[in-house]
Amino acid sequence: MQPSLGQRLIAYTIFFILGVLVLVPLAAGVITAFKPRIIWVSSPPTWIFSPTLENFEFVLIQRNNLLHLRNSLIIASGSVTIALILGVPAAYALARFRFRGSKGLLQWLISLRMIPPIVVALPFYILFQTFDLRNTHIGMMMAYLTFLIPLVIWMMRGYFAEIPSAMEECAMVEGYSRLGALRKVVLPVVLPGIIATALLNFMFAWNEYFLALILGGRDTSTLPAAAATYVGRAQVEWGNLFAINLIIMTPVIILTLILRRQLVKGLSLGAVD
Amino acid sequence: MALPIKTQPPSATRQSQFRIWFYHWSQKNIHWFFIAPALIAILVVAIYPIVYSTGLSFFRVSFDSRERPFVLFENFIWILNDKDYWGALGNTLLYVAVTVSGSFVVGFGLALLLRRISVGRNWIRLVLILPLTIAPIVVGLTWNWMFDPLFGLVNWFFIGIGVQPQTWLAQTGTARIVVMLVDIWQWYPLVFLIMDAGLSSLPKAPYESARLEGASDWMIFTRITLPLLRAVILVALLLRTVDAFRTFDLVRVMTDGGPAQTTETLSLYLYRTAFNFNKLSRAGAGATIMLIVISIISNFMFRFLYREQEGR
Amino acid sequence: MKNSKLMGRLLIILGVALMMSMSVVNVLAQDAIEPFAVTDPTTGARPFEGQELRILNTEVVPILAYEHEILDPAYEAASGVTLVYENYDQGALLPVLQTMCAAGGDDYDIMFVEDGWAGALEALGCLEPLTPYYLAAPGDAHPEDFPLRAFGTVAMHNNVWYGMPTLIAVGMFAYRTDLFNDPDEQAAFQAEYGRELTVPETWEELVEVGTFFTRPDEGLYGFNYRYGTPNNILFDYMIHFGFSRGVNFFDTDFNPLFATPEALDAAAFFTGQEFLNMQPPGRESFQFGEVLQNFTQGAVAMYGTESWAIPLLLDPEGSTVAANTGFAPIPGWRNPETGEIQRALLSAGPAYMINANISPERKRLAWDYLQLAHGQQFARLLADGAGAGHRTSVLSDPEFVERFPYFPGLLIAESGGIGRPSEPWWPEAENALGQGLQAAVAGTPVEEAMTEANNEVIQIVTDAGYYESGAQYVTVEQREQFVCQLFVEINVTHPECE
Amino acid sequence: MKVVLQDLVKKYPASDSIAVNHVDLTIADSELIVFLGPSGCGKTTTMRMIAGLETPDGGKIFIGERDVTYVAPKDRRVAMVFQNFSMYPSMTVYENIAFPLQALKRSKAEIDQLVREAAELVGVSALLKRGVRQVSGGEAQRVSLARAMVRRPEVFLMDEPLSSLDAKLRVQMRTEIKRLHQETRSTMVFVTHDQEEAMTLGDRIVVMSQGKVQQVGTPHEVFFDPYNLFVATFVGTPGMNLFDGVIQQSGDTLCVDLQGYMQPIPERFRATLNAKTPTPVKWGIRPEGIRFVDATDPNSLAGQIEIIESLGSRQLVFVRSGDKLFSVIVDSLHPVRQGENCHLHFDETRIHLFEAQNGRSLTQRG
Repeated sequence: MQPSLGQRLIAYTIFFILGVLVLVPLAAGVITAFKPRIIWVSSPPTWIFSPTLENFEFVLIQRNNLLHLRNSLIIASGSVTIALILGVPAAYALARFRFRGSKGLLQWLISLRMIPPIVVALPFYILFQTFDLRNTHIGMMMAYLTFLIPLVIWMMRGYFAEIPSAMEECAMVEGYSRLGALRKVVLPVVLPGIIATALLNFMFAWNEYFLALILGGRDTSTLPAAAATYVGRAQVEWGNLFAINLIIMTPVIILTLILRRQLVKGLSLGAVD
Repeated sequence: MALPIKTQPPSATRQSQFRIWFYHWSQKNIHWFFIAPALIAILVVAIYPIVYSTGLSFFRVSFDSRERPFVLFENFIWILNDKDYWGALGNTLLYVAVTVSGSFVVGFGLALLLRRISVGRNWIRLVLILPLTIAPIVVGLTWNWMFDPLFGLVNWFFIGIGVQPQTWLAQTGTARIVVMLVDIWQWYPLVFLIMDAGLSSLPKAPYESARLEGASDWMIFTRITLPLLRAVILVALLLRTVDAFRTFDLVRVMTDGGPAQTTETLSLYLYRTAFNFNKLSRAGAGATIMLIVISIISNFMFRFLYREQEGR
Repeated sequence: MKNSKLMGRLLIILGVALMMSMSVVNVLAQDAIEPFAVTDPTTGARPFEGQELRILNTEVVPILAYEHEILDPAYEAASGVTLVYENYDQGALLPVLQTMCAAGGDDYDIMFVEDGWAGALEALGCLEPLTPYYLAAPGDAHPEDFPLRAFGTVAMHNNVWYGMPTLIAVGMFAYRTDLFNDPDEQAAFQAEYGRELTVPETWEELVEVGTFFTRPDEGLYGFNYRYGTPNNILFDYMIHFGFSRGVNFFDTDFNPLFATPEALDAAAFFTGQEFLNMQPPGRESFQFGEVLQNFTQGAVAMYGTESWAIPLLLDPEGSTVAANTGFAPIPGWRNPETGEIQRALLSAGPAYMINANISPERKRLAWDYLQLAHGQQFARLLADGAGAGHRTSVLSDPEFVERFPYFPGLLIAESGGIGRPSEPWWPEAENALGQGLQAAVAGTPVEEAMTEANNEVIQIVTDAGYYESGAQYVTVEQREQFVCQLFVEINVTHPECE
Repeated sequence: MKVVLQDLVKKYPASDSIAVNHVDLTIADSELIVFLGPSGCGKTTTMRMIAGLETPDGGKIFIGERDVTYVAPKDRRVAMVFQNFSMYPSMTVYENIAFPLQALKRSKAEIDQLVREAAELVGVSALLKRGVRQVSGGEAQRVSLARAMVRRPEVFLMDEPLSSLDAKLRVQMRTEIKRLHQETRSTMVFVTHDQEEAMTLGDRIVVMSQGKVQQVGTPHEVFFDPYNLFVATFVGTPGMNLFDGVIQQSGDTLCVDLQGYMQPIPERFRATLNAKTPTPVKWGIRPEGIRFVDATDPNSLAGQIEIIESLGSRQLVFVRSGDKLFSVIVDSLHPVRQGENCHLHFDETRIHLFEAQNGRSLTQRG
């Protein structure tokens, strides 16, 4: 059935309004990133100006945020990879095997995601201190695992539950070990789910602020922590802030663009139990 | 059928007791092989910090003293007597309730609406999920800038339509609303994504038969769509609730709990207690109570979710 | 009765004396530190070559930016040491410091520590006393080159010298010269108020002038202050209204003084409608950044700030009104008896301090950098380049005074400043008081709001056990004595010490 | 290859209730044996233990002479067709069939030949290039058969492979499986809850309930000579008419009293009845064993026709007599009308008697 013209018109109007609400703040921020210092704020806002790259130059070269960009990339992708390596098998087991306490375990896992980061910060610091993990990427990845592993398990469990267990059992009868069956048969099927999980978790890891702030050292501080330094006691350096914002946003948006089909496919794979 | 199949030599009929035992054991506990790595990791990265901070809450630990006397429930009593804690708890519950339901209504509504159109769906989808990709701290700062009473775009929009600009983030009445709206702005895409995916995987048959039976759109929605999507809806709500409870970044950069602490969430309160007032173990006690409250709520949601799943 | 009171005082004096002597013993008990230098002028050897010096710092105020530009390359070239800065915004810096110190971490050698935080960090054993280092290698430090009060607040805590002041904040007042010098404005003001349009010297005058310039239709407002986060609001209230009316934080027995008639009077003015109405919308949430932005974008005629903002206000790339910005002493109260204008300007600010948890070798290296980075030489360079300064020798240098007419004002402010108490529980008390003021701004009767805040502070001090132990609040005068004592120990003379 | 199950026990994980309760069974070489029973009776679990997907908690499994109890599924040389899974979705039909061979590390040419042979055998040669979305449910099930066969397993295991297909296809596939069995002559274990499938396919049928084997026998045996009440009620559609009754001595003969009408009981039960009368029993007769007769027939029970259901060539008639309701199957041409009075005659040879207490059949067995 085809919705009536009026209905479609209303739908498009709503989407237009929402599009404006989404895009205007972003676009205004992006434009400000190219404004010279003197018109970062002005009343009324200035729209015509000769764009400058000085904010980017300042942020990337003078304040050496390339280092933070690198840190962000390493820590976010590393922690997501580890979370997947640890979480996917656990999710598989929770989806496949019914054993005593399996339900409780699942609930307990998702509750872990609710731990306020404040609770985690000091214990982690002491842990880092003890095992000499301060200022290492591995240490930061460990800290991020606190909130990544539960989400990975939670999402992936849904995907595995979707797949009939007969699929890998069949492969096992046909001459493969359980791991072989998982690799050859199950993995290709849950791949969109893994990609969706990885992408969402990457967003969370990439955008994390508090742990990065407290636990990040010189070689491990990430972009969001660096962005906050442009909101100083003295002044808010809007242009520099939006320049670094743009740098933070871009990779995630590009990733989402590339992987959006897998994201939607992956989410629908797991969402329907 | 002429090809000979290589057959393996028959294995020894007498297997050692140990091998039998081991086979049994490994088959029975195979799930632990999969779960153990994650569990061990969680033990280190989550349980240890929780135990540590809960442990702290029974001592008097602060950022201004090296002495750590055991005080049993002193911190808990203190925190339960602190009106700010209750205020923050109330704020958090309100915040969770409003932002979760808000982002759900918007996200689900848009997902439904997207079904009604055909042209430009992919582009609309892409634009709609943009806020999700942006760091909460960036979102907060961007909207701060938008709401600047003198230079912000919101202000200029209001001047444009002839309304006196408001100081949105400075008034107790509006600051709360604005922060929650921005939170919804940031997170509705997550619900949208999940619900969009859920809707796209719905079976067609029930709809066709319902339409043949002359059901109205509203009836189809309440009688077919909602029940079919229940599990998906609960997953979306659970995810949102879990994250809304620990909201920190966004509120911290937008209002830092002000004005008059109307936007101070539990996370911010704990942050203030620990880092501004140096009272680490009080914050630990507050966090412990918060964890208990959250587990009760999540337990409740879980029961609901599982009832749904088992009802199928 | 009398006897017991006497006994109590005796005990307190004994206690204070004991504490002092213990700290002296403490200093003496430390191993003597060998004289050292990062470069040996005779042999050219560089014993610290290849080391890294890790500095925990905050945001970019031009002073610090200047340090990066001028000082760091020179230091690195001379010593062979690599300087590694890590910047956090000021709000985020404290948790980083606290976490590190609570865990005994050695991530940073040099830390940016605000005077308000030092008490807590000291209690965690995280701050390294500087006296032995100064005695071993005095270098360019010249601690006597600061007004006593400023040095006592920013660099010392509990009678121990911990830091080199990186900048000292005092109240400053900026105004738009183009507006004040405009003949039309002058005439209009004359017509309305029957007196000349002058830069206000008292708060009453400021209200008049501010109200005159408040024209929302033109996007112009009279005056701007920050009422944002609780401690900021308290800060401003105390600096500009409280102290000048004779309000203090505590009496000697740590009884808070925020509900006394003078304090309520000052609070009523500060939170009154007259004063609020001449300020731009959003004032209730404004903090340093926003008020600065409002002024640099030409939205307010006058602006109260702190001295560190001066270079930003004069930067033509950062301020649309840079060429039209004038500075004046912050207004005060006219004493009805003497007719004098009473101003009281708070000295506060951060100092670079050495992390006590690093190795002795690194500590010596850190000291070497500190005394250079904030020594007299660099202070002159900084004043020259950024128009900022906080050393007596710089602020009173005739050559600089000519170029930067506001320098003497800064010096007066530093000399008369009253620092915050650096008790570990102070942030909590500050928060309670700030909340009281904010409640008053929001409409709660001033007396009610401040009395409640005052009671909360009493509770906080009680909880901390201060009343029970009979602890004494160190007055500004006492603090000056401590500084003089230190100077005796390290064999320097200060004109204010006799 | 013969399969021997020796005292197999399996407990449900996460609880201690028993899924498979001491099952002893010998499956002969080249036999097609069907496990029949309601869901949850342990038939699938038993099969999964043969496949190695479950480990028994007690007992042993032999395939041929080999003890495979603790052998991993991949090394058992069995093949299994699953109920709700047929094709690996990430592979084409060809890749699906080749999949088990790849595990054996065969050469490409060999694999190709075997795949084509297997595809030919089940009739999916034309589909080899297709993906899972491009084949129908029936075709996918054929693919899974081909995949099972391609490795020449020693034992074929089929777990309700037809239950997800529609009725017509199911009948067709049934025949196909029978044909495959005849061609390959391999041992086949087939699990179903559909007795028609069991009857038509099985050389022998194993009827299971509550984890226990109730009866093992040819379809004929199971139908005409149920060992106990469970088999009697489970097998046959509609089920056997069963009533409580008391055996009485009526002169020389044993009778069961039906509201005054004394139905004689065949002599063959006398030995097992211990000659002790009156004996409470369950007695039963299949609907096919009842005939309509004239009212004049003395060996008949009067009743009234309540409901008539047509089964095509035959019709199912429910007759009420007192408090008992009998189902009767008669030819469609037989004139019956609802509400009509009628007389029922019970074929003595088709009467079953079961012990009232434990439901065991009272038929004497050699």
